[in-house]
Amino acid sequence: MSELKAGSRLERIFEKGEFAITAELGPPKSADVEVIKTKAGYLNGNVDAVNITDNQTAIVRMSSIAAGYLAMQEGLEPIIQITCRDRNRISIQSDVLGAYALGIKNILCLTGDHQKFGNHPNSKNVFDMDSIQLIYMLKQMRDEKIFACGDEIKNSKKAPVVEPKIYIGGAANPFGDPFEFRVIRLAKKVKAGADFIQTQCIYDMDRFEEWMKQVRDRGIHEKVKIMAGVTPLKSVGMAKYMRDSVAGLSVPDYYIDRLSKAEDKAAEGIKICVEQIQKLREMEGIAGVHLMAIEWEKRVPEIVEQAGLLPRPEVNN
Amino acid sequence: MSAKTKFDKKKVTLQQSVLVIGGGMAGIHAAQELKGYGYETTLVERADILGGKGNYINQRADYKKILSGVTVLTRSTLTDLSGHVGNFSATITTPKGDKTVSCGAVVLASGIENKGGSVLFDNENIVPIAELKNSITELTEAETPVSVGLILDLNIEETKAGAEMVLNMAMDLQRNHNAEVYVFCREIRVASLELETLYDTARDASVNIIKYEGTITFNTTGNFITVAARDVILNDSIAVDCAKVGISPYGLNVSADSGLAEMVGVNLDALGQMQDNNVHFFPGQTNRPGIFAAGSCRGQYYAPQIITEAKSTALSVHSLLAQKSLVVELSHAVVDEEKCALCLTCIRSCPHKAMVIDQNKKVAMSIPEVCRKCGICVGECPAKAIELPAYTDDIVLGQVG
Amino acid sequence: MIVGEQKPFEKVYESVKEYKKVLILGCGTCVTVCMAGGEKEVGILASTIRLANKQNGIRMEIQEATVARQCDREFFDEVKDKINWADAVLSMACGVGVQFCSEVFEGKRVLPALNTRFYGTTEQQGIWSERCAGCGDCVLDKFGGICPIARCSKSLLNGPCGGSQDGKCEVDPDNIDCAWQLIYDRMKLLGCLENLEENQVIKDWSAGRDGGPGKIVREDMVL
Amino acid sequence: MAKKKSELIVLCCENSAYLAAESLTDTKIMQSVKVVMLPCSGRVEVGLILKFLENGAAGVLVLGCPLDNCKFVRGNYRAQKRVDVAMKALNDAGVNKDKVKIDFISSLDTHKFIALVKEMKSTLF
Repeated sequence: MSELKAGSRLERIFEKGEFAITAELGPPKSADVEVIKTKAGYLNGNVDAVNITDNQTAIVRMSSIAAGYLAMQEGLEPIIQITCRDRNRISIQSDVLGAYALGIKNILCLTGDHQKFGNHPNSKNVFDMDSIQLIYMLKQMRDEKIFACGDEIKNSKKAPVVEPKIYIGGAANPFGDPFEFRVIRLAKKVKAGADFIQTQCIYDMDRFEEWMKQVRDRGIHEKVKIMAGVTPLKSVGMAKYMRDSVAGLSVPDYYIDRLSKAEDKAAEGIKICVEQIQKLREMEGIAGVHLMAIEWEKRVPEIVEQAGLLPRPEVNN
Repeated sequence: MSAKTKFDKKKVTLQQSVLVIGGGMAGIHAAQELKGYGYETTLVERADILGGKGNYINQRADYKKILSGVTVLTRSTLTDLSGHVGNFSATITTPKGDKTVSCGAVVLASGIENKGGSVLFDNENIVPIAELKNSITELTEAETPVSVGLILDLNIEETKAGAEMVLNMAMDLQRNHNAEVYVFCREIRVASLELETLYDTARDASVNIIKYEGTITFNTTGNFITVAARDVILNDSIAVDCAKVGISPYGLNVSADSGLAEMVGVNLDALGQMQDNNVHFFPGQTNRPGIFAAGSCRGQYYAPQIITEAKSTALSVHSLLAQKSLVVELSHAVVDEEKCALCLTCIRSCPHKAMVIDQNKKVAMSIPEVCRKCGICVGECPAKAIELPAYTDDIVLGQVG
Repeated sequence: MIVGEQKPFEKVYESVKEYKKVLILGCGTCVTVCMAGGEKEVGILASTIRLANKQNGIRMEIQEATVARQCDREFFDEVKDKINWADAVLSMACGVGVQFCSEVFEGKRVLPALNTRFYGTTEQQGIWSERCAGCGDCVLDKFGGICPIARCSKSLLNGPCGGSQDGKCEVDPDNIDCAWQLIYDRMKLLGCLENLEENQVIKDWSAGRDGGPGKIVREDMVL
Repeated sequence: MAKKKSELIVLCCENSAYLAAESLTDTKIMQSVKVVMLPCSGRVEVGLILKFLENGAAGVLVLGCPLDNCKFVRGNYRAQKRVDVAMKALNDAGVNKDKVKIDFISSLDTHKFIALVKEMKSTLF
């Protein structure tokens, strides 16, 4: 095994050549720790790491670092999400140092949803940098041991350099426009230093395969671990909402048909999700699946189970 | 009445020559007519030969005779037009290089562009409804097509007038010519009592009225055209074979040559036609004084009408140029140079393109012989820099004691 | 040009109604062109206030004037008597003009009638849109002449986010084009798509607003 | 109170409404009405409408040519938009916005002219 960049469980899974599975945990819209404990209970032992979202859709929630730390206490490995919407380079670097000091080893770098969609649409956004520049900044911090300004990461002239050893993730949306730019953007993330990529949730397998072909043509899948995003459909309403209201998402009508004909919509949604995971597993260049069960964490164990991904492999620390 | 001030006058000599753009049916007849009135006439055609979309010269072997005395430039295009009514200067790009033509008036007979999706010229059995109507009334029963499709609302929702014409025509075909008639419409407009009665009568006369949605397709099947669409009432797709199909011109998805229109400053209306100025006041004229339009570029698709119209357009040109000169009262819009921010509002909003940039002073100015003194620019100017001398604010307010 | 729009009337009226002598002062440049504060708008606003005063039984004298530019001292000369006469000046200039007027006439109450929105263009008659964010370090050479800082809702420098759909920005699909779709199309047209594969480094924002209020001194031009 | 009786101002396009008004034989209807001639309804300005009201007019009725039949292509459409803005200004000022109205008549529509003036007068007086 080559020398690890951060030594997170996620990184070890990939290094071992295992098919990784991650899930998502949205921090509470309050200071209620119990929410994290409950959700963590569903996920513990069933996934390799868990994304802790950063005020997703621009709605105020508990800080992702704090929630990640709490999740860690529950036995989960967190992947902290950091967006560029709310913090400038000073604040982000400071948070990265703090997160690492608390034992956090994975960070997913995102641009962030526009505040217009959240509960504080009148706020000022920051966007000091974009997600690609954020990835590069973390890589510089880890590998060159410097801050964005070029200063070395140490407390004083004589103090030791203690850099944050972070496993760096990025996101990819294979379905946004302009379609031809999507792979270019992925390539730029990899060039900036992304170690792993999680994609937007995928329903349109044909279009995703088309994108993956472009990815493979550029050899990107050999430089980065690509995790395909999946989201189980809870209901026909949700499927239609995803199809009609979420930019860059297309839900093929046959899934909607299947759901509307099914007696137990939830079970059918899970069945579809499991089929998707199995299909993605066969796809060349896919190193894992990112399971975004939106406010449905309790069904994660059965999805992972039915997909034949249990038990999760042991990786020594 | 407003205070009538005396204004100075300016004399504008009108050049006794005309430039006709487009050598199709409309252009040929306009040029012929203008030559007949004695104007030096130049006909510009971008194709190798005259005739246009209607391939008109094949029908009129005598076109050379028709056009005798007219300067014909084929494989040529109008690339620039400067000047104003009575004194235009046109740059024509010809195979032998650029040629400048001075003229007192311009007739646009540039035809239409197919913006895609139009079926008009692909099949001789698909014709404008007006043409179908005229040709059918002349036919004996034996000659009448066995089945006729009449298509409304192809691209835009049409008017009650269209619905009325089509329903009347359908009944006539069904009753008097024994044809099977299919009327395709998205939303038949029966918003008036008369129309509703007409609709019921048509139904009683066993006219098939099909309410469709989505796209409608036309495919040639032997001697027939299969018209297919999704029927809203049946909630299923429907296909019927028609020997003839009539389409309202609004469904043709065609437009006058928009590049040409923009270059010469002529407005296109919502249907993409070179917008007529008010037809009652200025028949055949575009919004720009001295520039006229004829033929399909102004929305006339029916051949016999095109010729009649081209001739009346030529008559309009004649009634302008026959004056030899215009005596213009200098009561045109006046720009206060101090206030003008050259925001271009007046230039954009003048319906007649009378407002131009005074390149020396960098302010707007109006051309007296073009300005029609409507005062639209006065109402638009955000700097209150423009006045219409006969209708200043003081004069208008002063009309009230 | 600087593009502005009028504040809601009730806000303007609220700010001005306590004064007895009000000068409504238009500006003849940018805000005339964007139809927010030229002489015509001065007249309309003056009439509206007078009608409102009549309705509310408020006694107020109003004068109207428009100068070529409120962002240059000399132009105020021709209206200084009117400004001195007034208790308050309701300026229909952009934020620059309002401030400069109050700077020239210290001690005079100068109130804004407009909201200054952006540096933009007249897209077509009656429609204006933002083109420049005044970042102080122009990057247009890199993006085919389309500014991702001003025209992308998130000022992204390395490509579109996931919210680009059919050429529109998810923040307001009816009104905002996705800047990155525009950039992509333009670069394709210019035959230099490969330039977009270059990673743009984190931007130095110090030349713009983030470096504090801007100031330029042209030593050679200083008299 | 010896107050001058305020009038309804009718701004007429000289190509249509003004001609319709000229054909009037019944002058009673024109009491407290003042016809003002414009070259085109497109000459109307928001400021002008407000000025008439400021000067004491009871209301302003703008009459242009029928839509799509303006001698100057689109003057009447422009007038319509400006009347909308004037109505908004009146609303802002707390004045009944129905003091301003626009309609479109041809030179032959004397009966419509009468009806519109009557209707407007009944709202105003």
